[in-house]
Amino acid sequence: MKIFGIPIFPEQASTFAKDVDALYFFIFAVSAFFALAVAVSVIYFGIRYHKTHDGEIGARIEGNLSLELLWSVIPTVIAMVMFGWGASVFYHLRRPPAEAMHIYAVGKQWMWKFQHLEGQREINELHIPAGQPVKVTISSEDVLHSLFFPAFRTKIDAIPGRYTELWFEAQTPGSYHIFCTEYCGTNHSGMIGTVTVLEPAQYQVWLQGGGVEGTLAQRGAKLFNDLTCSTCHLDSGQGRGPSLKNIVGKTVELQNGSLVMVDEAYLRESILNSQAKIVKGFQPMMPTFQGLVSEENLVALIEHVKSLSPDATTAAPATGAPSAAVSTQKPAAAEKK
Amino acid sequence: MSGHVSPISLYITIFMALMVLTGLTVFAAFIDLGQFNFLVAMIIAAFKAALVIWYFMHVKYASKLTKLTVATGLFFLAILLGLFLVDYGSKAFTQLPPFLS
Amino acid sequence: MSNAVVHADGHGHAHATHHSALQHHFDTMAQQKEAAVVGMWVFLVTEILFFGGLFAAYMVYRIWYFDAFAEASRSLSLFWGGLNTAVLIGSSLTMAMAVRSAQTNKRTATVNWLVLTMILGAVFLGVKVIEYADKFEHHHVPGYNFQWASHEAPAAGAPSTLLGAGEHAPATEGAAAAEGHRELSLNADQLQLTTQIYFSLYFTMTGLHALHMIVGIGIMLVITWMAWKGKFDDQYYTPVEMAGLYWHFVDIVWIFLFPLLYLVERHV
Amino acid sequence: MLDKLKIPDHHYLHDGHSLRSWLLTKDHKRIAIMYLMSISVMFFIGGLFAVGIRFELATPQGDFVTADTYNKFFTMHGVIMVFFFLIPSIPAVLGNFLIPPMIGAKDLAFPRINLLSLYIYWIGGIFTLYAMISGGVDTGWTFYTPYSATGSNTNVVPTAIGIFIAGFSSILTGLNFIVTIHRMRAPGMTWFRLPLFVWAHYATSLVQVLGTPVIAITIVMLAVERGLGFGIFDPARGGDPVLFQHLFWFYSHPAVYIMILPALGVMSELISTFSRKTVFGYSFVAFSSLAIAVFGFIVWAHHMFVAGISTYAAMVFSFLSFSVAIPSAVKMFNWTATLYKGAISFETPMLYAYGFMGLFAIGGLTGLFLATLGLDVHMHDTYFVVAHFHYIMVGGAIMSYMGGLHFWWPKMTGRMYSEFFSRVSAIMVFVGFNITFFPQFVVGYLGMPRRYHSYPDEMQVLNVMSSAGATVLGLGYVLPVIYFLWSLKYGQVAGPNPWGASGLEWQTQSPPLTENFLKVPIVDREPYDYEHLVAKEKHLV
Ligand code: HEA
Ligand code: HEA
Ligand code: HEC
Ligand code: CUA
Ligand SMILES: [Cu+2]
Repeated sequence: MKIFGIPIFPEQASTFAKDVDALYFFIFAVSAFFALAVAVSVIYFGIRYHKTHDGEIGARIEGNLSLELLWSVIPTVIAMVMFGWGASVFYHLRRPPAEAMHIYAVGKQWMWKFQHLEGQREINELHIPAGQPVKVTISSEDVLHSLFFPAFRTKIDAIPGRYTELWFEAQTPGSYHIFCTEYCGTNHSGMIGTVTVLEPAQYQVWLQGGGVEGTLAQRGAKLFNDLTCSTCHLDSGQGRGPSLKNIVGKTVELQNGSLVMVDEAYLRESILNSQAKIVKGFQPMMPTFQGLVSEENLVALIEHVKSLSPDATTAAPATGAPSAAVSTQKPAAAEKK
Repeated sequence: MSGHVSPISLYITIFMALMVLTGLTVFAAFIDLGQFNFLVAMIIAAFKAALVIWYFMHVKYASKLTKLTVATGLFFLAILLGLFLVDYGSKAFTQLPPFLS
Repeated sequence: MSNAVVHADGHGHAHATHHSALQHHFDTMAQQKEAAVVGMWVFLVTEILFFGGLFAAYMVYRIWYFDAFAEASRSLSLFWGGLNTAVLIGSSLTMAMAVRSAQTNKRTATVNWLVLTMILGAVFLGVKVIEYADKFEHHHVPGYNFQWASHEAPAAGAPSTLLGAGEHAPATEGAAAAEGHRELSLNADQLQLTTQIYFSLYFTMTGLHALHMIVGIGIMLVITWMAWKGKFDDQYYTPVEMAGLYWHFVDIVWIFLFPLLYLVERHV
Repeated sequence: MLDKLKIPDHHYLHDGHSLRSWLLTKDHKRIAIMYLMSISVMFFIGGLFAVGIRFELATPQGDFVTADTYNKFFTMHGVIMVFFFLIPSIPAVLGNFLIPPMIGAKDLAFPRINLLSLYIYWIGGIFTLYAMISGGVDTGWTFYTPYSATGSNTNVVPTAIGIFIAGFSSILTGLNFIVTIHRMRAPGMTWFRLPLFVWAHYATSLVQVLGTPVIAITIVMLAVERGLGFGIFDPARGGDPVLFQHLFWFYSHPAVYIMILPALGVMSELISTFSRKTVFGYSFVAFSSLAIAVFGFIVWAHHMFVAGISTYAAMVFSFLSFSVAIPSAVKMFNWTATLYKGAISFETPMLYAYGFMGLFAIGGLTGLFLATLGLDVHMHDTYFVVAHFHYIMVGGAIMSYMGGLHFWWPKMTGRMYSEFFSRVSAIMVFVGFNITFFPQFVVGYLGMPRRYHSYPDEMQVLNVMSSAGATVLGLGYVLPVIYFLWSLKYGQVAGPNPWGASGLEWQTQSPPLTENFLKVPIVDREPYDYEHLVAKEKHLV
């Protein structure tokens, strides 16, 4: 929305935008009501009861219990409505639908790197189709960053050593800002970009274009060879390591008897800190790849492993697992869905 | 006005109790109580601390205000630790110690 | 412009005999002492929350990296730790006795008990020096060429290379298993990382505790000197009592640090 | 009657004239004056950084200073304004000066500790200023890890140590107030006869004493991590950078109530005095201060909704965040009700009080936007947040501080300032303030992130407005310096009670004696008793 050509309200380009803005206007209205109520009474009293002669004093009014109760209870009720509404919008913002298209983002001083499953890689630019839920899984290579899409009304911090995620469903084709909103050093304000929402058909065209070196999973497959993973992980299951076929979405039994659900966080941990959880029946002989695979290559590897389980519906990564997180007991039960 | 003077015997008793409890806490650490090891250790430590506060630090004989001050400190410590657990206890990757969950 | 709210009163400077230690803005010694006690306790409350921040960090990481904490804690010497606990509790007793002597007008006894308390404090610090030196020797000081090698395990600090990895990894009868340890879910590399967190907390916690002891001994030097000069009597011994409260508090911190740091998991 | 007034011969300012008599004083009033001078200097240093910020943001390109310099500007602006200006402002100046006379005491409980806290403040301040001159810091006032631990190569540790030191000053002030309020009240001065200013300071002191140690230990952990290479928050060793945020906000959220509670206390005095009426619902206003102080400790993670805390924790903290709004609302409504059937007049302090009512309402209500989960996701770390806290801290706290300063200035110095210029400055500040910060709400919702050295072109108009407003605002703050200094010599003699106020501090001469009162007062009536005051006045004439 613009006044005299000056934008004063951000575009509504996602499904959330309407939800968030509705909430905004509700709180705005409540606030305006209370602010005006206070301002008007204060000004009115100031005029009406203006002191007229020296030595005049106000009426002796000590207080009034029912009034006090009234103006404690009413704000409490209103505040609870705000909380409830806000919480439900938030819950929605945090729950990506299962069918969401998946994109990886890595923050790094001072750029955003995006990777599509189909293999496209973009820096400070992101192309997505309209009308399709998109889930972005985010990590950071150095310090904190925060991925912010103002037109979609959503953001989340990028935290080194962990995955966080956000999702949205863009609706209106066009180009919108991407900002980094967590202060990250010198060029924090330069860590910006553009997200381009395309009609689904255009998006398909965009996907075809450009010299892409295979899909993300294909790149991962190559890495799988280059990093010698393939020497141990044979599909037959006869190698030194377990077969990685069809493991995603299943539970694996560990040496100490506990069960673990195979999701992205688990795969990440298995690669970076292989011996955090030892699969039953195997030796803790897999080397640690911490420091040897970059965040980008890591997501490629994970994508490759996931592609080995074609019919798995990917479990959401457990938010915020530190890379060396250790859990000895129950499987890392994802937040209760 | 010189405040309460505790008998020497009381101090000696408290001292002995503290030593015994120290022994107990070491002993308890060597038997496998599963998750309860931690709980036991903390209960013993809290008990020792209470003895020191109550007798050595004369809170037993101190004004209500002093008692209230001590309680306030502990209350806010509990807020600090407790609300930390609200986040860390509910993160997907964190297991609460079973005796808490 | 006199005012009805302000009346003349028989309060305040009406008393003929003032104790020499009564400050001008207090009315009575009782008021002055109570102010000091409450003030000291408020200060100790700040200390509770000061260490509370550390305990919160400790709590988080202990839950996350319990195994690393258990392993690292086993490397501490129970003997020295236990001895120090006893020493510190003993010093609390002598401190309580010092206050009691001051309360009962026993000048020499006060001085003696205070000196004894300081000696015990110094013993504690001496033991801490031994323990710290041991950590330096074993490369257990985080940030300063930290190396976590648990017993016979291969030089875990060396990052396992891709090629050599297979050879490195110990077979089933790992060192730990042979000693009858509970199955660890961490390998050497992870221990290398996460025990560092333990030792970072260890040094911060014990270091700050030791700093408090040093300050305490400093305070006590002054108090002892004052006691020696005969500044205290059964009407006025507040400084001794304040020093006592402080010292007991430092003792309490250790009462918690001892099980948290030394006794994470000993039963294996 | 006015021409008969003259400055009394004996008062605290005349109790020794040497520098030594000031530097070694144990008089709470002299210490307050020295605090006043120190924090004013700090305010103008912090303000100059703000000028730098606004100058840079007048154009979108980021062409006035380099990005690094800009980052240092807002960091040092935030650090100085928060830790060296606003936290000590009302408590250490007005609280220090007024609490003893308000409760009928000769001094605070621990005068030497009071002086010590001033020295500690100076040491901390010098430390921080030194760190700034010798290179500055660029982490933001929040010092988030891992950037502060490993990313930044500026003077992080010295600055943090400066804050650490200043923290002890704050703790000691709070400790002193608590004990004083408990133990030093004059005969008859029961808890429910205390001025609400004192209640507010009591609540503030609780926060200072309970919160500040946690920031101290957090700084220690940051320092050992950065300085000695310990790993506590280091993600490379499995540490949790978010843990730092928890610890930081455990203090820094309650700290915002260190800044606002004393301001709320000043407000109660101003509203009552200038409507010549007792505060409506005294006990509710008194207890709401305590409630704000306590609830303030359970809401901190509302700064971390998108920082990677669990969804469940976010909900709990959002819910709890609304709990502070209720006692704040109670206060606002009670002040409004106080005005009803009052005898209201608009001297300068009351102008500030009116300004406060509007600006604090907006600042507080926008806090509700931020506490609402679904909205904070969009608004977090945008200029909406910047506008929110400036509305509270500048529009609320500083307005109230200025109001209080104008109110008690005649008590502190014995003289009046220029009524005309003080009104002009009050209006300039109010107008300038709104021009500066209202556009920031808009540009914030538009999506402009904070701590940005350059920004998209389409946001320029709103930013220019903001920069222009800051100029008016800045001049509005310079004016009082001039007329206050002028008043010291040429101001009209004020007399003991120029406003006809009811507090005990007005029942003694201005400036007061070193011991505050000739005789220890005995209190035999409720606070804010204007009937009595008038009756007495009539009796005298
Ligand atoms: C003096 C300082 C001060 C004060 C008093 C407050 C008061 C409040 N603040 Fe604010 N805040 C800051 C200073 C302050 N804040 C700062 C500095 C930051 C940014 C830090 C940084 O990241 O650098 C911040 C950030 C901040 C955030 C984080 C935003 C983000 O980074 O994403 C949130 C979120 O909940 C918040 C909420 C609140 C709330 C609910 C209050 C409440 O206490 C407000 C209560 C007041 C009212 C509600 C108004 C009066 C009531 C009425 C007029 C009646 C009507 C009321 C109802 C209907 C309920 N604040
Ligand atoms: C008490 C606290 C306080 C106070 C009083 C102020 C006062 C002001 N602040 Fe500040 N501000 C903060 C606390 C405060 N601020 C904090 C905590 C941050 C966050 C920092 C961070 O992100 O880490 C912040 C951040 C902040 C930003 C965001 C920077 C960014 O995110 O990139 C901006 C931008 O406009 C700003 C502006 C101002 C202005 C214009 C004033 C004005 O009110 C200042 C008015 C004063 C003067 C102007 C000085 C006096 C006048 C002169 C010396 C005369 C000469 C001047 C002229 C003629 C113009 N502040
Ligand atoms: C030296 C042999 C070896 C190499 C090289 C190796 N692994 Fe492994 N891997 C193992 C063994 C043995 C296990 C089972 C024990 C365990 O869980 O640590 C394993 C387990 C895993 C698991 C968990 C499987 C499950 O069923 O839960 C994953 C995922 C994995 N490896 C991926 C990789 C990837 C990706 C690479 C290459 C970057 C790789 N591995 C390289 C030996 C190896
Ligand atoms: Cu990346 Cu800011
Ligand atoms: Cu807050």
